[in-house]
Amino acid sequence: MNPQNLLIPVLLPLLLALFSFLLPRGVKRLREVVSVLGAALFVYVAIAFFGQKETFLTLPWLGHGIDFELRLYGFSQFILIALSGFTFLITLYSTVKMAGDPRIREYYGYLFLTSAMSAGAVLANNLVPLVFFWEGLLITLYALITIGGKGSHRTAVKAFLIGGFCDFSMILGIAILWSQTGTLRMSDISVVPQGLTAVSFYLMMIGAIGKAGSMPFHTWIPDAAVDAPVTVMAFIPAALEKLLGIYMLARICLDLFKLETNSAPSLVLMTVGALTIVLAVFMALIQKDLKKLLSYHAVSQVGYMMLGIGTAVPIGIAGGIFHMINHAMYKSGLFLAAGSVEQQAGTTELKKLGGLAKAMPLTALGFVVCAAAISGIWPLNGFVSKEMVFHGSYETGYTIFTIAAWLGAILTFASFLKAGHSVFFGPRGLETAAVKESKSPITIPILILAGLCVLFGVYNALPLKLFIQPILAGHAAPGESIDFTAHALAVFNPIALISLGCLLIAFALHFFGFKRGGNKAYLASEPIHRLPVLRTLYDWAEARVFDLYEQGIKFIQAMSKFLFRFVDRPIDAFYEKVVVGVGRACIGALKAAHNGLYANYLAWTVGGLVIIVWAIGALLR
Amino acid sequence: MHLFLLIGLVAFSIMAVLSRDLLKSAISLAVASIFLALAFFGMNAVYAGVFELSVVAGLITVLFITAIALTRSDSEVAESKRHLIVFPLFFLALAVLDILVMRKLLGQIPAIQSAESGTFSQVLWNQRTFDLVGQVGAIFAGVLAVLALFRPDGEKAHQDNVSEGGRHE
Amino acid sequence: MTNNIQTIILLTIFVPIVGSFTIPLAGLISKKARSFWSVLLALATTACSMLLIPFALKGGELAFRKEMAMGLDFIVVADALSIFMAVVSSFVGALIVIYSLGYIGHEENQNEYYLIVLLFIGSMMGLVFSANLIFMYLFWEIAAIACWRLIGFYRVREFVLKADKAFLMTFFGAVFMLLGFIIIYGQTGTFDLTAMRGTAIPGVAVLLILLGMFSKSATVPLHTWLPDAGVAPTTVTALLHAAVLVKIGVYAYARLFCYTFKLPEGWQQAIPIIVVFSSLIAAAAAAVENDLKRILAYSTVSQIGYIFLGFAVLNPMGVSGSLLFILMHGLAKAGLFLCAGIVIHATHQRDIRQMGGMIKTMPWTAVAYVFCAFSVIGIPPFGGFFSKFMVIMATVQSGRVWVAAAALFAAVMTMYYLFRVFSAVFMGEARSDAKEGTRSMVFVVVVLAVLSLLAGLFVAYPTQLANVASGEILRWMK
Amino acid sequence: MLFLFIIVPLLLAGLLPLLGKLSKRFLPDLLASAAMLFLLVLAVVSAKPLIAGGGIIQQAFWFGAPLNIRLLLDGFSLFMLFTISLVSFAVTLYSINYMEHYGAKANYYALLLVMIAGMNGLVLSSDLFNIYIFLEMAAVASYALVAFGRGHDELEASFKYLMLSAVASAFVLLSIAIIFGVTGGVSFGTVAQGLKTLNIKYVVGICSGLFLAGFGLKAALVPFHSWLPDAHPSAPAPISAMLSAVLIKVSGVYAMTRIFLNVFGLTPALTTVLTVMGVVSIFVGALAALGQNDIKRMLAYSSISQIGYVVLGLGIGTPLGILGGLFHLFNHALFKSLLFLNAGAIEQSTGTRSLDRMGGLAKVMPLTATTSAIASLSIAGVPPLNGFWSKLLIIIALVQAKMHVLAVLAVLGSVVTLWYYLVLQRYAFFGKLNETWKGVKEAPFWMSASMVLLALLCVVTGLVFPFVIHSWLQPAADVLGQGVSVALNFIGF
Amino acid sequence: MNNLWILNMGFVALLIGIGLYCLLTMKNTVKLLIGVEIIAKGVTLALVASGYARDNLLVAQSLVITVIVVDVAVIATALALIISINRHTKSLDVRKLTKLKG
Repeated sequence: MNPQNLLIPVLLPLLLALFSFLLPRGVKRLREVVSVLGAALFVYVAIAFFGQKETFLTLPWLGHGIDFELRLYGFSQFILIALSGFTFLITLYSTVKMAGDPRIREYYGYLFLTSAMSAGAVLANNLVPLVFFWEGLLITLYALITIGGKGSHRTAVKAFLIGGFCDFSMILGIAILWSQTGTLRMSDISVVPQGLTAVSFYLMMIGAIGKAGSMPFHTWIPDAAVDAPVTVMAFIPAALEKLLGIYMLARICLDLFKLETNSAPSLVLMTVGALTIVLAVFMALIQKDLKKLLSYHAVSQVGYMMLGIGTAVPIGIAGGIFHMINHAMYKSGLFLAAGSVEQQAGTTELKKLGGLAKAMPLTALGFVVCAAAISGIWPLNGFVSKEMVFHGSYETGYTIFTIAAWLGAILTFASFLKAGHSVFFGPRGLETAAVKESKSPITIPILILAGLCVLFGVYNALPLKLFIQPILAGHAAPGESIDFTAHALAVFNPIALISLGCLLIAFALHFFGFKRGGNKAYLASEPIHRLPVLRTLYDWAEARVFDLYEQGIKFIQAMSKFLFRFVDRPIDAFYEKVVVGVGRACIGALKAAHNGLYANYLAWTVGGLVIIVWAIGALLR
Repeated sequence: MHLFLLIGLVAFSIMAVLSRDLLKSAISLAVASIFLALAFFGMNAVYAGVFELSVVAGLITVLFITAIALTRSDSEVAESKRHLIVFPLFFLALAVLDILVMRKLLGQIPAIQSAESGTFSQVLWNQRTFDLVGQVGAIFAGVLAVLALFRPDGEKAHQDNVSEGGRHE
Repeated sequence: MTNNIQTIILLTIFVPIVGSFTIPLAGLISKKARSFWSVLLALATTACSMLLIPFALKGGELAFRKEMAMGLDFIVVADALSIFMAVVSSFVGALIVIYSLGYIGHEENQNEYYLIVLLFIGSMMGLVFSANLIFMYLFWEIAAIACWRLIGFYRVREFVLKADKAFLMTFFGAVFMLLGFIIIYGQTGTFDLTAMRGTAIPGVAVLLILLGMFSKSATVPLHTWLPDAGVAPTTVTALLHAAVLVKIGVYAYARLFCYTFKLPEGWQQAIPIIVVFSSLIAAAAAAVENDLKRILAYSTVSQIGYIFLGFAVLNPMGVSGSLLFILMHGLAKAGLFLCAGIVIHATHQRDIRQMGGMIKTMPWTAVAYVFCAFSVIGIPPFGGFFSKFMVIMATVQSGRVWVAAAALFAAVMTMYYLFRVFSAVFMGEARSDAKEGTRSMVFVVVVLAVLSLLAGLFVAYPTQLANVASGEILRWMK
Repeated sequence: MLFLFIIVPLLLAGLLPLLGKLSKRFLPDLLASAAMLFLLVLAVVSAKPLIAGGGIIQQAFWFGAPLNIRLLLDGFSLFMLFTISLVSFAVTLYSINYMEHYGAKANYYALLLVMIAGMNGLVLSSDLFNIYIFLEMAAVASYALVAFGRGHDELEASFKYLMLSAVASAFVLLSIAIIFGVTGGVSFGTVAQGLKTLNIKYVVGICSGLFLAGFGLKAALVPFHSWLPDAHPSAPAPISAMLSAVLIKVSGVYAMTRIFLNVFGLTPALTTVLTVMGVVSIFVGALAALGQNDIKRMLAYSSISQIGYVVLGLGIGTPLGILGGLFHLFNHALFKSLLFLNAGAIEQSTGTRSLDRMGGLAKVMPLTATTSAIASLSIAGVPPLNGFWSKLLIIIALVQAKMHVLAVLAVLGSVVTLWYYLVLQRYAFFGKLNETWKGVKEAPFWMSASMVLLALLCVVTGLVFPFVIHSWLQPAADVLGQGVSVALNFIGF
Repeated sequence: MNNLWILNMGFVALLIGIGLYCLLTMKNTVKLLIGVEIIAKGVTLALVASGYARDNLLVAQSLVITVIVVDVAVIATALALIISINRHTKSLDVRKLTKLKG
């Protein structure tokens, strides 16, 4: 394949973006049509790329080893397909959902810019172009969130700052890596994380998991869920950022660094993953807004991926990556479904919704399938990937992580029972009486995604063999099996049984809560919410005590105030007060001395003479 | 004899300083001048002596007395009486210091002895001619100065009007 | 060839300097004539300096001299470093002159304004091409005079006070720098930079020279004049300071400590720490301040720290990064200042707490602001990203991980305060019905914003020149 | 022909009061200006034979008979003559307009001419006693000139100046008497020869001290400076310019330098005392100037400070230091006279010297403002103006002489200098126009002309400083650099 | 001879000391001028003594004459000043002459 073609995945969306920007606001149809067709073409390109030989493109750029290098190989082909697919689906969905938005022009522009940047980041084979595209995504993220309207700006800034922090960490990590390895070409780097390179690993890991939205860099996601358009949520935090973040994490753990099982970096990664699973899902459980609930799950699921990749065991890694693609599908589907509900009912608050299944059967169907997939119900894709992660973590010997993952599974299911129950079942809310099914461009993406969930679950060999095995091909120990299809849907092994048991517990929990809450589904999580210690913690979380961003901003403010008051101002005061003061004092003394008395002046003269004569005498000696 | 004259000179100088009446001071100064002139005669410096006697004891005293007369009517500045106590102490200290220093210097300082010949006028005209130009200039300056200070008041005296009060930073 | 280059260099220096004094004459004819003449001079300077680019790209170096008394020869050196600086500063300077047409159009003392600005550009040209310490100082101080007149342009008491403060502080630094030069002279017996390459100089001289550079480039602890000066004058003046003037010290640093002298080991270690500290403190101050222009001025101080850092780590990438930084910061900071100018012009106040919601009424300004802010923060694909990135990379490469971390933290702070401003000014509740600025004003900021973006997209071209310049450093370091 | 330097102004001074009766204004203006121009040309012309071959000693003639008036013209004296003539020419031009309202122009010019004759004589003399007498001649004229306005301030200032000056003269004369007593002569050659043969360093030390006190008072070095801030502001502006720019240098610095460097020979002890006094003067003068509200008083203190630089440079005694000191002397003559003339222009236009009451005068007096800005920057040592180069040379010399502390102080001094000149500029010119002065006019033609002339000289001297150094300063510095041998060469004549 | 010179110089010092005392402590401007005169006397004595001691009397005398003439000019100017001041202030007190200060 001609290396120049590698630029197509970047340039095509870029052109689409420019088209959208330049097309006057008045023109309506054309924009949507071109966007959908362009996105379709993008998908076509991605599919055409699939299976191509490994291809490199190198263009001179900045010198100093900083070249514009792209590389197409198995992993990036896979991500590219996913990326283009999501772009297409979201574009399609947006034609209806975003119609009439005053900033529609920018919306499509940013959407395609995001695609272009992501494609660039995926294809980059040099750390600098990688950072270039990677960090550039901040802009589109910022811009897309602000499209949400009033109040969204604050969230956008929050997302921007958090993202910026993570990206700067990554830059530092890259810089250290470069200083250690001497090259910026990703395909040439492979080091064991020790000493400085370990620092580099952690810093780059922060960049990757920050993008993926892991704890503690997740806090903008729930906020954005409220403020940003739901398509944006479905596209970026749910799909794209996971794709990119976990892609990057996988690259870091597999290519750039040789991550050893149970080494410190591995354990750190697993710990963060496990914590993310548990903590985020606890937060998700008690949410009373569908979008917010979904967004916390978007965080929680990242934990599985990190946990999987962090195990550094082939099955774990494969599970993590598989979970990434699965999550992108069902979480997008869920968000889109939520968007559909929002579109029709005008709200996503669980309390106000209910019994929509009849009115919106297709949306409900999509939602239920995706929810089942995320909860890990046999034989959907979520089950497969989660099992792989459980296995992987179990293989490391640290069962604690597996237990955390199970705990997450319980609560995930419980919260989705609550969500699905509140929205689509039970009594119909009064305010939502006139709700109808959404238009086909909305339902089709949802159903496609739901369908894919089923497909990837039942025919798990398709993704596992086609996409994931090639990634692991070069990394697994020789002789180790990397074909996981055999027991992917196997139920009769201890781990799978425990997992299924978890689902039962979750069901019991939900039922218990449902009854306690007076048959109100949205109160089903209250028993857990009200548990003694948890309640306090929840209260704190509501007050954003655990929001690293809020604390960070407070820290920055405090530190700034400190530095300003105690360093900058004193320096200025030195010039304004001390220097001027000393000057004044001297002036005062001199003014007092020149008192106009002749005798005084003469005394100086005579005294001066005496001193001079004495001085000369002394110096002559 | 020389010593006596010098002591007289110093004594009358002291009187000129300490006297509380300006006129007496001026006259004491004139007397001191006379002593100095006599000392000059004693050192064979006749011309200097004559000049001292005529110009300093004469002309300058006249100038002083005129000035005193012109300013006397409305200005009596009483000098403090402390001088009668302070001055002797000062003088004693000065004298002691002086004697100590000079005793130490006795015979200490080498010098070049020169023997000159000719008359005073020869020396004055042939060696120190340039001084005369300076003298003329100085006299010019003095005359012009007095003229400038006592010029007719027809043209207004320049009044400056610098306002008092400090600058504000 | 050589003669041509010589002529062009001399023209670059003397066209603005000599031309500046003809401006009052043009002013005698008419206002139009004067404006036209000023712009023409500025453009001619830019054109002259740009003519040198091919020469620089070939890695050419040219030094020639005019003999004068006592080692005070007028020596001109043209290499990639000086040509890069000349092009950047004359370009930004010319832009500023053009923009002044609109901004200054209604003020008094326009003759003086254009004279001084042109003189300033000329002194900048003279400075970058001088290879004699004394002549560097000379042009340095001419720039200081220009700065003094410009800050006090409105003649308001408080502004004139700030002008005096700026002049005094920079002069204080500069004369001590001169003393440092003289100490070097005492050691080497020459002021000729070309003859002193690779000379090790005593630490005291470094300290004294750094005083000058830090004061001119507004680095902690000699920075406080810049925020003050930023408050006082016209927006254009503030911009001139932020975009061009403060680069003088940085350039001198590069010329002296990267290309000529060997620093003592202790200073080599200390300087990066000092400048990062400066960067952090200024960022903190910018995060606390509420005065729009002061924030931007502090931001300049903070970014200057980066430029110093790139030069201070003494490796080619750092030098390249810093040179790029000079360009990118010049464009982006200019844009920010001009946006601030439009906002202040519209609202008649500078306190960001009193503003809000202006994105509705002035969308173009807001977008331009964000673009420039992105560039200053260092977000790709804007130009600022590359320069900042290269500086960080170079810092880490030289083994100063902590310094790089602190610098990155300063970048995070930059994000914070620039968006704090953006939120306060353009977002939230509208507090006044401020209108978008005039067409020309908006045009200007948009152009700068777009330039910031283009500089990022086509970063390879300026980098080429910067790399030639940084390649030379290797030669001298050996 | 050197005698013309003295006799022309002196004769004219004698004539002017008589001519003044004929024509109150025109004739004195014309004659005085013509005389000054003549002297200036003469100074330039005299340079030719000098550059051709070393120092010149010329004898004056009286109707064909040789008189024992030997005038010494070497590089140093020529340099001083040129400076004196230049400044006095500018000042005379300025006086044409400025002295109108004082009246008694003829008398004024006569005094000015006597003062110039005295200074010229001092510079040309080769004899300690002649130095004293011309010193007195110039001084007496200057007392009268300071008191010329006859207001209270002028008289008070003049009186203190006179009384302190008289003591200083007595110190000088006492020192001459001691030298005379030791060496038996007063001419430079004899004294230098005598001191060379005798080993009397303590006597020379005492005499140096006396000279330093006497000439130091004339030059207004701290702590002998106290009369200057009173006297210089009180005089009419052109006289202030003359006093600050020339008189203190000729009767103080020139005399001191000539004696110490060419007759006594500079000893390390003297170097230390001179440099320390210089630095102390710099700071006392500068800091005191900082606190002034009266513009001329500020300038007067500034003179003290700048004289400090001159003495500092000369005191180092190295060729470069001497060069720097002399160059600064020349530069200071230019810009300080210019500044005083500016102040005079302001005073004449607004009637005030108080900085408080001025403000934004640049608008109504653009020429004055521009020239004043140039002079201020120049005096503060901002390149490319002349003051910078001289300070640069002095500081280089200090560093080369390993006097690093003094170098730092000298540098700091120039920062303070800039400080108060910025204050001056801020209060007087740079700022909003004070409403009171809306109707104020720019200075009249001759005043403006002389200010522009000096300002141009400041700029040009800065730009072509190598030429200035080569043609005027190097010969002067060479003379001083040769030390005692210069004086020893005179014996033959 | 040398010792006589030293003796004379001793008296010169005394005279100058007295003159300075007068200048430093007296209030009356005319008195101050008398102090100046006393110092001048001391200096003339010094000149003559020097000439006498070194057989240079003729030169010394010509110097003294010049000094005296100059002295007269100075004294005349000073007295003129004093009289003018007196017209302004109606006083001879030097301590009241402190308008110029600072």
